[in-house]
Amino acid sequence: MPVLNSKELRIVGFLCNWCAYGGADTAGVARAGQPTDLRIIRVPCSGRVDPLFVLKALLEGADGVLVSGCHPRDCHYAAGNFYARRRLEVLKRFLPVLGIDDARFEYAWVSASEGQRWQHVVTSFTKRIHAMGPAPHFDDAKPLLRVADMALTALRPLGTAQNAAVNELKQVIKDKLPELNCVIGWQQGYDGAHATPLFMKTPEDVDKLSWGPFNVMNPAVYLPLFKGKKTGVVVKGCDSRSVVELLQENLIKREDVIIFALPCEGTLDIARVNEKLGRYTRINAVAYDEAGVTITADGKEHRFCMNDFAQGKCYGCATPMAVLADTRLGEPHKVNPVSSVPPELAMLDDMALSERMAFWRGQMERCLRCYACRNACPMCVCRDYCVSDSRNPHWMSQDADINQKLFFQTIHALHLSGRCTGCGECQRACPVGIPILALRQQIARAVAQLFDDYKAGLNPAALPPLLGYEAHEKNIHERDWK
Amino acid sequence: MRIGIFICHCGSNIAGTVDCARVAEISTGFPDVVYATDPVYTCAEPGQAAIEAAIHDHRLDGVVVASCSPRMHEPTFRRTVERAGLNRYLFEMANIREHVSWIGKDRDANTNKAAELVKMAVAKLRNNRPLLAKSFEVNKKVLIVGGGVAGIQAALDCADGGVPVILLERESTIGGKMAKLDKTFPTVDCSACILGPKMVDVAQHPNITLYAYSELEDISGYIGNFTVKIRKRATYVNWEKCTGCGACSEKCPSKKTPDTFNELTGVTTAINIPFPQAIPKKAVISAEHCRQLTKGKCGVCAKICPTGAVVYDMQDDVVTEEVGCIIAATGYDLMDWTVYREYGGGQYPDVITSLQYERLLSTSGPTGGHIRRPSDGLEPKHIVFIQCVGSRDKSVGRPYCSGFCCMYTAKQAVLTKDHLPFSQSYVFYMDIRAPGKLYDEFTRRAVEEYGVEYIRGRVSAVYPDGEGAYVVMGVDTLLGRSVEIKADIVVLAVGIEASRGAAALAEKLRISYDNYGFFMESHVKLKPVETNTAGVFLAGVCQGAKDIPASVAQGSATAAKVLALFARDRLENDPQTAQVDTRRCVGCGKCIRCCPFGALKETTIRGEIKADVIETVCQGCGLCTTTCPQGAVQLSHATDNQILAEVNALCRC
Amino acid sequence: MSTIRILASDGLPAFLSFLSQKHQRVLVPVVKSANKRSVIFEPWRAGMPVVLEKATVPPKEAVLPQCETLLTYKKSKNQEDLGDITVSLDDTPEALSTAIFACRPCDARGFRVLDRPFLNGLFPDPYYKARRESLTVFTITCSSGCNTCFCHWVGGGPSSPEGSDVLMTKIEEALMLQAISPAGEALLKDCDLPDGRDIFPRAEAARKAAWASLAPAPDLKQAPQKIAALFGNDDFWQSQTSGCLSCGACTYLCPACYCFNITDEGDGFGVHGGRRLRSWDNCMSSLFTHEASGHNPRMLKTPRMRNRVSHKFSTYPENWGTFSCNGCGRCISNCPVSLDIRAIVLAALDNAG
Amino acid sequence: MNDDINLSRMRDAAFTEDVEAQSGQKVSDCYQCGNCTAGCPAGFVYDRQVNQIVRAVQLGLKDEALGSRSVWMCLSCSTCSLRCPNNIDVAAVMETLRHMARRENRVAAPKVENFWFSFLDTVRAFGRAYEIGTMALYMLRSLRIFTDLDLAPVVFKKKKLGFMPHVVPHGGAAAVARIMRRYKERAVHERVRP
Amino acid sequence: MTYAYYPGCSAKGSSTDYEKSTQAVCDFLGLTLVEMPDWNCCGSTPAHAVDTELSAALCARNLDIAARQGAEMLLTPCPSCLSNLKHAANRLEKPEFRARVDALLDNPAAGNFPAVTSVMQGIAAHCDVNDIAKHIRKNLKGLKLAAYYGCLMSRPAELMDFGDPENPSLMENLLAACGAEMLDFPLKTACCGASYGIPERAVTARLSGRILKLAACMQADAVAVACPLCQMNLDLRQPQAAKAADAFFNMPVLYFTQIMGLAFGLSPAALGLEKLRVSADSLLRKLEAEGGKS
Repeated sequence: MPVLNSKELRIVGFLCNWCAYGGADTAGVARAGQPTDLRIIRVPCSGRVDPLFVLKALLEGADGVLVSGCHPRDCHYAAGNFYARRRLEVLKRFLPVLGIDDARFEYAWVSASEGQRWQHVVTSFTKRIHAMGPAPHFDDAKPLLRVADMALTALRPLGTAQNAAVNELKQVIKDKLPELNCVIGWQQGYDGAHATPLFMKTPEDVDKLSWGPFNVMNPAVYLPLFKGKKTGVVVKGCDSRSVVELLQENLIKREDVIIFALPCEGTLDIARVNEKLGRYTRINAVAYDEAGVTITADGKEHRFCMNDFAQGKCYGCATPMAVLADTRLGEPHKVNPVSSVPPELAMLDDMALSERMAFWRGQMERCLRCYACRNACPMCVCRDYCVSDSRNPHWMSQDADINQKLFFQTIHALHLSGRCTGCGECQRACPVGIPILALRQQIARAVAQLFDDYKAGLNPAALPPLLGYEAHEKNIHERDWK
Repeated sequence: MRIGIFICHCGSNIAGTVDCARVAEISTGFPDVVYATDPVYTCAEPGQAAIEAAIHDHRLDGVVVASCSPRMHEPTFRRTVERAGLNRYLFEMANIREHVSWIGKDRDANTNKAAELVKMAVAKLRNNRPLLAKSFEVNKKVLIVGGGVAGIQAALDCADGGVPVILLERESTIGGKMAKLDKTFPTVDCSACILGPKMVDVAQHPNITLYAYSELEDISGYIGNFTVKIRKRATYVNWEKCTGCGACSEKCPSKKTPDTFNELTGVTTAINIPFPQAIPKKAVISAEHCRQLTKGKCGVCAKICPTGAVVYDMQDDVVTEEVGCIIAATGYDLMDWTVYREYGGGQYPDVITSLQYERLLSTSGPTGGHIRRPSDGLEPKHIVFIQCVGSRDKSVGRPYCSGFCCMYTAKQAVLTKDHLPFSQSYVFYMDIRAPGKLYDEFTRRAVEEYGVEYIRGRVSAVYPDGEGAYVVMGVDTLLGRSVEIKADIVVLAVGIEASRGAAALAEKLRISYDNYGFFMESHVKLKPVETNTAGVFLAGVCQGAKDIPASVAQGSATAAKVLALFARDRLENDPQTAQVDTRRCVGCGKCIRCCPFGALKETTIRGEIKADVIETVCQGCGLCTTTCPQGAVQLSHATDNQILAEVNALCRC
Repeated sequence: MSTIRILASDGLPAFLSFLSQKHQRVLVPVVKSANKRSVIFEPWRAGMPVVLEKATVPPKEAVLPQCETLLTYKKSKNQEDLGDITVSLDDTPEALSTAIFACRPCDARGFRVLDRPFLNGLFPDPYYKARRESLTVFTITCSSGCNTCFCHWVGGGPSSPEGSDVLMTKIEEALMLQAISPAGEALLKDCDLPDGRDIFPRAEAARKAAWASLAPAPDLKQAPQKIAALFGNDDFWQSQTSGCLSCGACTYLCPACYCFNITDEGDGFGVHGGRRLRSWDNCMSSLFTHEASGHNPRMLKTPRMRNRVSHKFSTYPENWGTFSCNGCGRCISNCPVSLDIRAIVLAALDNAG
Repeated sequence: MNDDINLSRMRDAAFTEDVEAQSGQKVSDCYQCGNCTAGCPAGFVYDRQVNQIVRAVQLGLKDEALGSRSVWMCLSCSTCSLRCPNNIDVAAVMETLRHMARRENRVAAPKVENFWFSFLDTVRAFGRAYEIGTMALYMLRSLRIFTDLDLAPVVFKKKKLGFMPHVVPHGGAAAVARIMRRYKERAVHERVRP
Repeated sequence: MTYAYYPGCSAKGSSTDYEKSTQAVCDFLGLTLVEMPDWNCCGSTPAHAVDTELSAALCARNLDIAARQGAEMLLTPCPSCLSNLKHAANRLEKPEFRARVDALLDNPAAGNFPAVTSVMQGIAAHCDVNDIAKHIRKNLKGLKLAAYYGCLMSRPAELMDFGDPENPSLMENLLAACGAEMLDFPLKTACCGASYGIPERAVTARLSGRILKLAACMQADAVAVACPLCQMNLDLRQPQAAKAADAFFNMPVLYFTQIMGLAFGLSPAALGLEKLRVSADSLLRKLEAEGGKS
């Protein structure tokens, strides 16, 4: 393969056939001289440009990527570029969390008649890329391990839910049971410090239902499997947002799901609990008090205060009570609605771009591609048909290299744009503790910034921001190429 | 695959700065390439013959031509490979002229870039699949939205061509803006006299179904097979029975109803027929002003109506029609001129729009064709016309020229002199745009024969002088001096914008519109009446400012498009449509939500919900492919794998 | 008696450095700090801090990498006839001689399970073989059981020597190294660590204490037949499987799972040519049995879980005499929803009994 | 004065660019509608109307633009900017031209400049404006008797103007004087007319 | 909100009446105006006409004093000062410009300047129309007034933030709240001729003449103004303007604060009415007469 002319950098362009490509033709016809770096891929519409193409190019060695299409309102397909604008803007705000300079990616609207503008766009973008030089690669980064600061203050008091109306709830469930296929909840797992899902079909099953800080997993993940069968689900506040999101996306039907809710007082970060418990053979006792639990394992007492050992997401949680439920019992604590940056994201915010790159290098190395993150995600409904293991489309190879592993995380994150409720199951499920939730949190933050503080999973009737558009976007401003 | 590569010299256009032979040589190293050459003119007849020969001689099943832009010659070469027996989609182009040779002088860099573009094309081609068009039946019936002069012309031409027409009009009468005009330029013939007969033809033509006082509710389907829902708004009069005698209007006690037909220059009755020549000549009750409907007591019209046509409890009715194509002819409205505080628009009674002035000139208008000031009913002596009020004005977001104001201002000035021989008209103008046949002559006549004072310059302020007249302060830029005129009436040539509701209609029709609401044609020069949505055509001012002759011409042009389309019994689709891999599809419906054309729908396959592409509706934008997380919807000819192949060809090196 | 050496804690770097001279890489457990910390085997470099904990991920990668290039291929064209293509292959196994330092007895036993499909029979896998034959396993015995360990249920134990070349036992701050295999013997003889025969009894005592700390194991002798008998009992499997998310954490973290997938990448032209990759596969995924025809015998997660449990506790032992599970418990502790394979096996015993 | 304008010789594109750069306005956007002139309250004392000044700038006719009395007569009322259909801040263009003209010592309306200097001199001296002082200085400079002599009786009767200058306390006057001095020094250094 | 008050030079010279009435009215409404110390002239038209940097430097010194004083808002009655201060603050946001201005100052100016606004807006922000109505002691009912803003107050719109630049309405709102009948005065933002009274009095005479003539035609009892220069041109120069307009005027031209003060029942002396050239007596008489009626 011809190598790049030594003066050139690798710049990939995705141009819509009708406007930008035509603009580039017009520039050519006008003999409007341009740098030679850019290679143009012709697509029917800027709406066809999956942000993942851009990421793929950047991960695979592009130094810059330029997407160009019709001016808003001029789309050959009426609205393709409106969708593109939202998706590409989200991408632009996502790149930095990976450690990729967002200046390496740009989108511009150029009409078929704007040869001069095209010349200008190409020239200034190429200049910009040259000023930044060749893009750094994840392969070359020196792994960096850093741990987020978990000394956090919660927006509400965290506790162990011992006063929750569990018995009352059990009765309600028992009453409803005859009309339901099953009710999903939690029960004690292989020991008192681990809960496992419970599928209640009989009143005896209902008696096994547990409620408390060990109920970490999100039962909403199972709901799409029961599509068409009337199913009950017991939810924490965060779980209910996943249910709402599933409803919003028509993945389950409202009439098929009965939601039971108790106020959540936070759940434990089992990873940190396990680490402190260390090696033990059996648990002798789990004692609850208002602020935490004391676990006696092999005769030794370990104290876990909820405020110190809650899951990262619980500290910033503003929905302790289900946002949507058929049965609500108990009163949640009042939430002090202060916006807070989740711990891992805050850690990344404090890093330079190069450090972030090194960080992901250091973290993703140990990824096993077991896809527990994906399968634990309630919004990952492709499951068996995930593009990660597909040859058509063939987005990824089976190589165990950093680019493939990280690319999968970006696929997941971008597919969750405007959909991720931040339940954190991806990160919790990861056997090797990669803080991948931060990537989803950055997407959610970008979506909130761009679309009027939109948060997924609060309103089943809301239009997901990336499945809609505004002709005039309030928070997306065209870049000035003058 | 067995791929052949043709690196075109395009004379010296490409070969001047690209080493074409070298590119061909490099190409031989690409996978599946079995043949590469560098003809001097590939698109010329011998060049095309060489491609056909190479397909036969080298048993090629894929061809890459590296030459000019595919926007130029892709159709040409597709036909070439098709002649040689290949499917037209087993062909790719690399643009090494507009994107390489013409924009850079560095021969080495260009050669290298050209080779990479060929490599990308090969990579894509290796993922191409033969695609075949599908054919479908055409419903030979047309819907025309808007009964102004453009819509009327289109309707009559289509109907004369034997096509059944559904003509939709929002107001209670067709005729549009032209019906409000007194005379037309440059011949100064009577608007009603030339439009009237056409309106009557519409009413009488057996092929035309007229829905007046109706609006388009919803559209689904695609070229050849649209389903439209039409909302017939409640008129409170049974038009089957109404004879248009006008007895109701005479007796209606609610006589202060704003007269919209007269541009609010006068009042009418709550039940009325807008003007004597209205088509259909049927009465309509204005619900906000009718005493029976607002207060529940009156009922005079029902009593007086000889045919008992009045129905106070009438409801809107929605009817469904099936058509094969649609013509949008929705015209225009005036921009909000009251933003011009300095002219006192909407503030002083005698500062009026030219359309209002037109009604004052018209015999069917509120003054019976006598020019009288709205404020005191006196005849004006000094009339000031101000052009470009809301045209060519970026500061109010109206940068475009409204096209016909120069001409009608001249016409109105001329008519003013005819009506009031002792009057003096002044026209403030920036430029006179009179490019039509006999137009410039007409404006000259206004000056030379009618003594209209044309002042090259603008007006800075209009305000009452406290003595019943208005001070018009302006400038004559030719003199370089400010001028002041005492005017009795000031007529603003208010700029136009797309008809209200145009944007909403565009969204229903799935066509593009510009920032001012004007619909976008498919190509400015070569497809002026087509849109990018197959089967939707544009006539008249809805596409951009134009005068009556141009609107009529466009009306006829769309009729020609409709007749040409309906000359065929079946249509073929472009096979570059989305395809659903039903096994991968999880039925989440995201693609359905964002398809700009409604080309995806839900279907049930073995009890599971899946997406399904209506291939004839799909326009091939690929938004669904981008939206589908599992890649279950793939746009043929721009699949993920095809684009990824191009990305990989570039980046993995 | 085999060779026994004693390694003082401060002598660890020197010993690892000694091992590095004998092997191209020495895999040692290191901590990957994160909010959820993990312990991973990584090639040792001077100055690298080592932890003697049970690793999150077993050292299976030493012989069966997550993804390996089986062969590379290059296509070249006949310049006279561009359609005439010659393919050249390079399938030399990429095998570094490796020492694994401080894996656990369950991990070491895992290699025995892997050996069967890859080494035995008519067609030994050359890639695996090359790596396996240059592998030395230093195992550290466990001082106690833990909540998810069940090695002693399946024939192993906290000081099981199977699969190890050297068995190490921690005594206070020192390690007692005991040669198990001839290779281990040779290595220990060759090193300059002091003789540790006199502390062997203390090590023995520690091992006994470890055994004593274990809860009594149930008798799994009937497991193969009983699980087989449940093959058609959908209700049983469904009830045991409903929580499963079908991810691959259990199998990818299992020292005894060896299933793989093969894919080709690259068109064979250009500098990169093409590669045939072998990568881990996962029987809990529906794609595992996705056939070329489109048919999938294990479309649902229930038969998939039945397959995994049956394979480990029924069909494998019936065919090959041992469980293909070493009781390391990683599938339990790493399951995102805390499913417990022990419970399924016990339920099977109960159900049929 | 009314010589032919030889565009090929007199056209100074750099001047146009200069004006655009300094004023931040795109003069080429102007299509000469005349709105600025129509609204200009001072147009009747201009020798070139505003649109003509802009035209001169468009054509790069530097002498025409900078030599005009109009730039000195501009009242800075911004009506032109407000009315411009092309969103040009015409007042900013006028101001830019005035600054350019001053720096090049082309003062077409010395009376006006004299008045400004008189004003600024009093500010320099006292830190604040002092109307009587301004007038006195202005009369000295322009060698004109009190131009508003007709107003004098009323002014004094009504005590419209204070006889005593109002000096800024706390040394502010000195600070202002320093500002003026530095400004002058810099102008000299940069070789422009202060 | 902490205010700094910048009276402007005219307050100490030609328009002591404006200053007096402003102080009196604000005092009455409980809006305390504390004159900032050591302020200097903003440079007025001459400074910015000569050089924007010089003008900005003179303004920057004042803005700096206000900022260091900890003021959040700087109030000034004079539109010319207002315009200069606002322009300067705006231009100083550009770092290069700021650097050049800083070089003219003794010390670089403080980082954050207070917002600058007019006393008129300050009053409106301090108390709404209803509050003002509560303070009325002498309703101005029957007085026909033309509010005249001049050209500077509302322009440029984006900088001055004074509502519709062609049709501001704040003064009408305030005075209507006092009971006056406010005419829709078309020339409310026309230019009066500004500082050309001295060097080019013909300009001023003609422009002021047109304004006064329209006000007279509309039968205004008085013109309300908010600018010292406008007041001087319309009042002091009224005979010159009359000559230019070929008319005779006897049109009182009062500061809006003086009119508000009358409504609040403050004495003519407290409002400095004696300073007017065209006496406000006719106005006061009409007010008495109307008051008698109601």
